[in-house]
Amino acid sequence: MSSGADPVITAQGVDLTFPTADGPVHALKGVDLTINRGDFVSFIGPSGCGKTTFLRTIAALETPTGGSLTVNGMPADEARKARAYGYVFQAPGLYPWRTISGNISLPLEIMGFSKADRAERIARVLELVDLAGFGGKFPWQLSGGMQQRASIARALAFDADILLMDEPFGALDEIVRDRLNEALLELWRKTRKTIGFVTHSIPEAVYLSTRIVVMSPRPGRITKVIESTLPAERPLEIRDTPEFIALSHEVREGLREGHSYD
Amino acid sequence: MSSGADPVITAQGVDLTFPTADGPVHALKGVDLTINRGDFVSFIGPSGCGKTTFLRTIAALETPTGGSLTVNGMPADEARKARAYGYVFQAPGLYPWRTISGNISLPLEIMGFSKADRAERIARVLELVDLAGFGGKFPWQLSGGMQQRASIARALAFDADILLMDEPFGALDEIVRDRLNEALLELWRKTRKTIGFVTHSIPEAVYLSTRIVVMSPRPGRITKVIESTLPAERPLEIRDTPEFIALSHEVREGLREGHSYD
Amino acid sequence: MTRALPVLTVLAAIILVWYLAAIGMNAQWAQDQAARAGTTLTTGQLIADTLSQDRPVLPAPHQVAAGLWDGIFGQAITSKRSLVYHAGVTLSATMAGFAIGSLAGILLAVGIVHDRTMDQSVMPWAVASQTVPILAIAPMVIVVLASIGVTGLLPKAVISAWLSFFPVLVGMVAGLRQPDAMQLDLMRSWNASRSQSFWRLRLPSSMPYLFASLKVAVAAALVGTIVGELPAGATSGLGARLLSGSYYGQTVQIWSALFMAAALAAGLVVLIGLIERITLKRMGLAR
Amino acid sequence: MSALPILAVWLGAWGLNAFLARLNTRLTRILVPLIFGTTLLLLWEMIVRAYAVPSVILPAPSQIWAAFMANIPLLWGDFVQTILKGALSGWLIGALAAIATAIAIDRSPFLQRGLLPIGNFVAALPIIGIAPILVMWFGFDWQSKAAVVVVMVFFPILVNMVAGLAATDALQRDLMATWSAGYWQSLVKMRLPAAMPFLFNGLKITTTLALIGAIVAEFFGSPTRGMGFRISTAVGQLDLPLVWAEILVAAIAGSLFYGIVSLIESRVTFWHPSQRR
Amino acid sequence: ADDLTLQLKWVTQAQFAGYYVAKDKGFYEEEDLNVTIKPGGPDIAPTQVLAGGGADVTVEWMPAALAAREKGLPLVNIAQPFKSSGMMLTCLKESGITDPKTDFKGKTLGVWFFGNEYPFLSWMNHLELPTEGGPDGVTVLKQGFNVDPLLQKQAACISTMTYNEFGQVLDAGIAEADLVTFKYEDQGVATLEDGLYTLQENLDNPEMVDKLTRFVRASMKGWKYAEENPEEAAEIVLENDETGAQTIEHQTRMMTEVAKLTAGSNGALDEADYQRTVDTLLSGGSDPVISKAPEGAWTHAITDAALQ
Ligand SMILES: Nc1ncnc2c1ncn2[C@@H]1O[C@H](COP(=O)(O)OP(=O)(O)OP(=O)(O)O)[C@@H](O)[C@H]1O
Ligand SMILES: Nc1ncnc2c1ncn2[C@@H]1O[C@H](COP(=O)(O)OP(=O)(O)OP(=O)(O)O)[C@@H](O)[C@H]1O
Ligand SMILES: Cc1ncc(C[n+]2csc(CCO)c2C)c(N)n1
Ligand SMILES: [Mg+2]
Ligand SMILES: [Mg+2]
Repeated sequence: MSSGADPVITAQGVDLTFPTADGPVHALKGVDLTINRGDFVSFIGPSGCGKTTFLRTIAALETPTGGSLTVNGMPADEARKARAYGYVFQAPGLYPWRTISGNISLPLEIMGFSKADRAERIARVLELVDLAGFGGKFPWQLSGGMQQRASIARALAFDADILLMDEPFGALDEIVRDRLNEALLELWRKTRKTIGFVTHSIPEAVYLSTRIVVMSPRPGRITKVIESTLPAERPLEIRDTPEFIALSHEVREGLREGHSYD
Repeated sequence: MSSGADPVITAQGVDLTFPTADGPVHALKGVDLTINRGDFVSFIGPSGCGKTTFLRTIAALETPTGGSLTVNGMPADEARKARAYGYVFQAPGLYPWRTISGNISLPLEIMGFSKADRAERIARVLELVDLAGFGGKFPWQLSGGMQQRASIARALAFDADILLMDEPFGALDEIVRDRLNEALLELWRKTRKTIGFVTHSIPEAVYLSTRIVVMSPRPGRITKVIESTLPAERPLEIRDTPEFIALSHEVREGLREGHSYD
Repeated sequence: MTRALPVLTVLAAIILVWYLAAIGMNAQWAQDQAARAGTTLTTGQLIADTLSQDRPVLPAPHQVAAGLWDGIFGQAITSKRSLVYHAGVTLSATMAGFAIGSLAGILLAVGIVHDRTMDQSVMPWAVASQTVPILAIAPMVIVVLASIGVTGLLPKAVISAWLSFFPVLVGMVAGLRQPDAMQLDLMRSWNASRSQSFWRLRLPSSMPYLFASLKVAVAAALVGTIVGELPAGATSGLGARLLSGSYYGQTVQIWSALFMAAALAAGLVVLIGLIERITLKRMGLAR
Repeated sequence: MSALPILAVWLGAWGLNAFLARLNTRLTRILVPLIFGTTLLLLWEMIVRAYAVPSVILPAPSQIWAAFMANIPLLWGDFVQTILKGALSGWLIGALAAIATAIAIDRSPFLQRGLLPIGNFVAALPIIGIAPILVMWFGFDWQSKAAVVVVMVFFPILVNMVAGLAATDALQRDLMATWSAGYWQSLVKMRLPAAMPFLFNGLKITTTLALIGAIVAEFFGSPTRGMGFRISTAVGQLDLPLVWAEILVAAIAGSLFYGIVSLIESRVTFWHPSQRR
Repeated sequence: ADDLTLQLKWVTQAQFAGYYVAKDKGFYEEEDLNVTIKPGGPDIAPTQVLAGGGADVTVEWMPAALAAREKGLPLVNIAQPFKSSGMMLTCLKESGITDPKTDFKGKTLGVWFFGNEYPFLSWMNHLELPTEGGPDGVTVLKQGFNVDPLLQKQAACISTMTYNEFGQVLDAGIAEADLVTFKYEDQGVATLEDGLYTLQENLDNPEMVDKLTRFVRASMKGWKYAEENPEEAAEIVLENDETGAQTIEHQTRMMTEVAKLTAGSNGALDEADYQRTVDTLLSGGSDPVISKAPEGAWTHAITDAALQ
């Protein structure tokens, strides 16, 4: 279901090797992938297979040691300087000395948005993640789920083209996670952002994505790319449908192949 | 499938209130439950519903403020002193200054097992959790999954009647989790221990348990007890069967009822 | 109340032990005196004498209390005999040294966190600097500084700065390195400049560390000042007071000055704790 | 005129270091601080010579080194008197007493709440102030220096050790409870090992304190040897190179002392994240 | 007025009454001088202060001054207000010491260091007593700021000045009858104390010589005034004491005792005294305080001019 053909992220033969004390670690090896505008791509794979590394490479937080990677037609680092990315980590990573509004405001301050513009954007994204009214609270006054929504709001506030999320819901319980999955899907439908999403949960990957990228470690590479056959409209109940179960099964099989105990 | 009728843990109207600065927190309210010898009981419910508290109460790490709780026919605290419990927490909680063998040896030393007996038991449980050969390593030299298995081995080493596990696999990725679930089930079949198991994952609860206890917060109470209709023999593929899906659905519905946003 | 009770109990125990020690340590002298005078003392007389000597080996608590009272309230604050006056002299040099030391510590820490050359060059020598027995060479330092025209309050301040910069340096380096990789990466993903990262991330996250080390540093600064005053020209200040007390064998005066100094240190630490609470609260870091 | 070469040396050395620091290998991590230190010494020598600073104010490093080499037996005697007898014995006694006290009050929250605030107050005391008193009590030989050191190091170690004994996390304690471990069992097998990183923190801080305490206490009365005695006597005789040679001994001894404690720490607390490589 | 800084050897006390009186009574002002008096302390080396430029003139004991001269610091004595030495060794009678020649062996003696140890070392040399301890020598204890070692019986004898520490011993309640004292004067090993010293370069500067002349003249006037009015002098000293630790009784007594030492001097150095001091210091056996007789270590130029 690769909608249209407007490639935003193009990776060709991307290699990444970390030099460590115990010799080089091949975190990524010959990764080819094209992500088009409006795609929701999930990365799934066992621990240490390079999911995080690949996401960081896209965001120019790491530099590939081989291959080529362009974002919006330019090198990733230029895209970073053009502030093309909103990045969300597993932990909310909110600054405890700033209120929720202050946290959302931070990247806007750094990027030099005017005060009025900032206020307007903060209000809008708080609304979007259903946190209107909580702007004045400090992070620790909110539950984990609310904090994570705030951190998503922060990544959305400056309207980056590309949203990269590294296990954003990993630390939350299943019910809260369900709610946030629904909300994220809704948000993606509204904004049609391009989303790269790392997860360990098969149902989450299947439920959210237009495309699921299965990765395998030593060295980190893509072993399977599964196009979702699910419709764009996805109530939570879709997870009990045979289609969903079949997709899950396919992902699990893909995973099993490249996996060794730990 | 409550096998036989040999009650090991009997809770009647158990209340537990924490006095806090902001007033009392009712963590448990009128909890009635009987667990029989050889049962595998899972506890599931939203965050803060009292799962951990209930497990801790069984192990006499908390004292109920009301109701009665007996274990093996005696008060929980006496059962604790009689060393009736093996407890596994969400985090491995290995002592970093001891090797894996040293960690497993620790409760044995405390309970006064002879040196030869200790060595024999350590070897046996390491084998059991598939860690033979790693006894000499320190905890931080092992992956998270291996550490968690070591902590299970530690809880098994002294052959307690009752195994209590509080989200033991919460921090692991799905594939590793699957493996450990299989292994745990196998172990339970072999030893027929009584197991109390807290989890956030519906499939995990359904896959493992003979009985699933659904809890709900404010105040923490049991809202539903679901008897498993699955056979004792459970290959991983059982999770794609309609019976499994139906049970999952039932648990999810049970959960949804008692849940409010965050 | 529940907090005061244990402290009071321990305090009472200490005072009791102190009295017993005073009796024990001063008894020899009382007996020698009696022997010289050719009299003998009853136990009652002996105890009364040990607790009221002019030059006791160990003054009794009430003697020290009286000395403190007299030193603080017995004279005009501007009098040279007033402990408040001497505490004021010590305090001003302490504050100057503390300010210099903390500033140096903070600046060095900023440099060390941002520049690898500085990190590798400075840190080992900062540790080594603290092994120099600065207290032992304090008088010399004061003379040498005077030879290049640094006189008055500043030489003492330099010694207290030397002692106080180190805890601040260590604490600040830890504090500025507090932000984890994730938080730094976020900054990078927003393409924040170094100074933006510093002012908006590193500095705020270092605050709890800064205050913790400031508390250590201010106590060290006070010790530095007192030592600066102690052997290096007794003019004024608590150190001079200690010295002259020692010189004339006036133990009560020594202990009074000592307690005054401890109270000053405790007061300074409490004050910084207060500023810490207010600052962290306004930053939303205190819960 | 003379400022120019000094500036040049400084800039040159800094440039070299900046280059080396970027390489960041094991060798350069040792070289960089060495070059920095050597540069400081070089600058010191150049300044003293260029501006003809009298040696009674500030001797040049070369003079200090000469005095050091010429007085090795004397310096060794002072080292034994002050560091080995005074500082080391005091430090050991103080540390043992603090550890024992920490364990003793560990079971009593009442005592802890009572002792620790007072301990903080005493620790804030300018301990050098009690040096004359201790000299009066314990005589002028090394025993009084050791006593000063005991008082100086006791509370920092106590506070750290108390914190260390409380440093086990709830999970580790709960595990012990589920095994129904007794007080001594959990003390020996859990809380003492867990306290080690804290204890060593206290031990490290107090190494330099111990040296300073032993040296300064000699100002208030001493036999005719010891580093503090020598420093003050040599200043009185305007033998500044000897003074600085003693300072050099103190710095070397202090660094060694600190280094040895750190080494033991890395052996004992090898498991702690800060020690893992 | 011309500025001049005087560094004292010790803390503010009647030992330096002459200078404080001269300042307070306006004698310096009369000479058109603006004198700053810097008190010393137990670990201030006055000679080092002079070398560092922290003072123009200093009060110092001759042994220390000559030793500094050998170290390359060209100190010159320009006046000697103290005629005789006030130093003595004070022993407890119960220690059984009656004769220095025989009884010091095996005893512990308290000595001031920091440049004040030279007279003692010379004396021990005369007695041929090693100072390294042992049964045949004496054990030396670096005496701190006070007379405690004697009171605590840590030492058999301690160093005292007639005008200060000796009084403290008496104040502490030990009767004179329980003490035995040995004055350095009486033992023939007295060295000159409390002279005025400046650097040679100052004497090569006529302007400075003039200033110093006026300073010495006014100072001697102060001393003579203090000798005659001990109580007033003590009060003046007290006013100048910033520690607030001194008492009037103490200072009055000190002034009375100091007056006995200054009485024989008009300020000019007595060559015979100088020679005796040098001889005493030179006779230091294997480890003499000075190794050769100094040249140009004193001058009469200033006093000659001042006392005309
Ligand atoms: N900075 C680094 N230096 C050295 N090795 C690294 C570094 N970052 C990652 N690695 C290694 O690269 C490999 C891939 O790591 P990465 O974090 O991308 O895995 P992941 O798929 O995100 O795993 P997880 O599911 O545990 O988050 C791992 O073997 C890891 O140890
Ligand atoms: N020691 C305590 N003091 C005060 N309140 C407590 C304490 N322990 C738990 N609680 C409260 O009791 C309630 C139940 O907590 P519990 O840890 O049992 O929940 P849980 O079901 O295990 O949640 P989770 O899934 O997050 O682990 C919560 O509201 C919690 O805040
Ligand atoms: C530590 C110490 N060092 C030296 C002296 C000796 N001293 C220098 S000036 C002077 C006159 C004092 O009244 C004396 C005795 C001392 N007292 N204490
Ligand atoms: Mg990752
Ligand atoms: Mg829980």
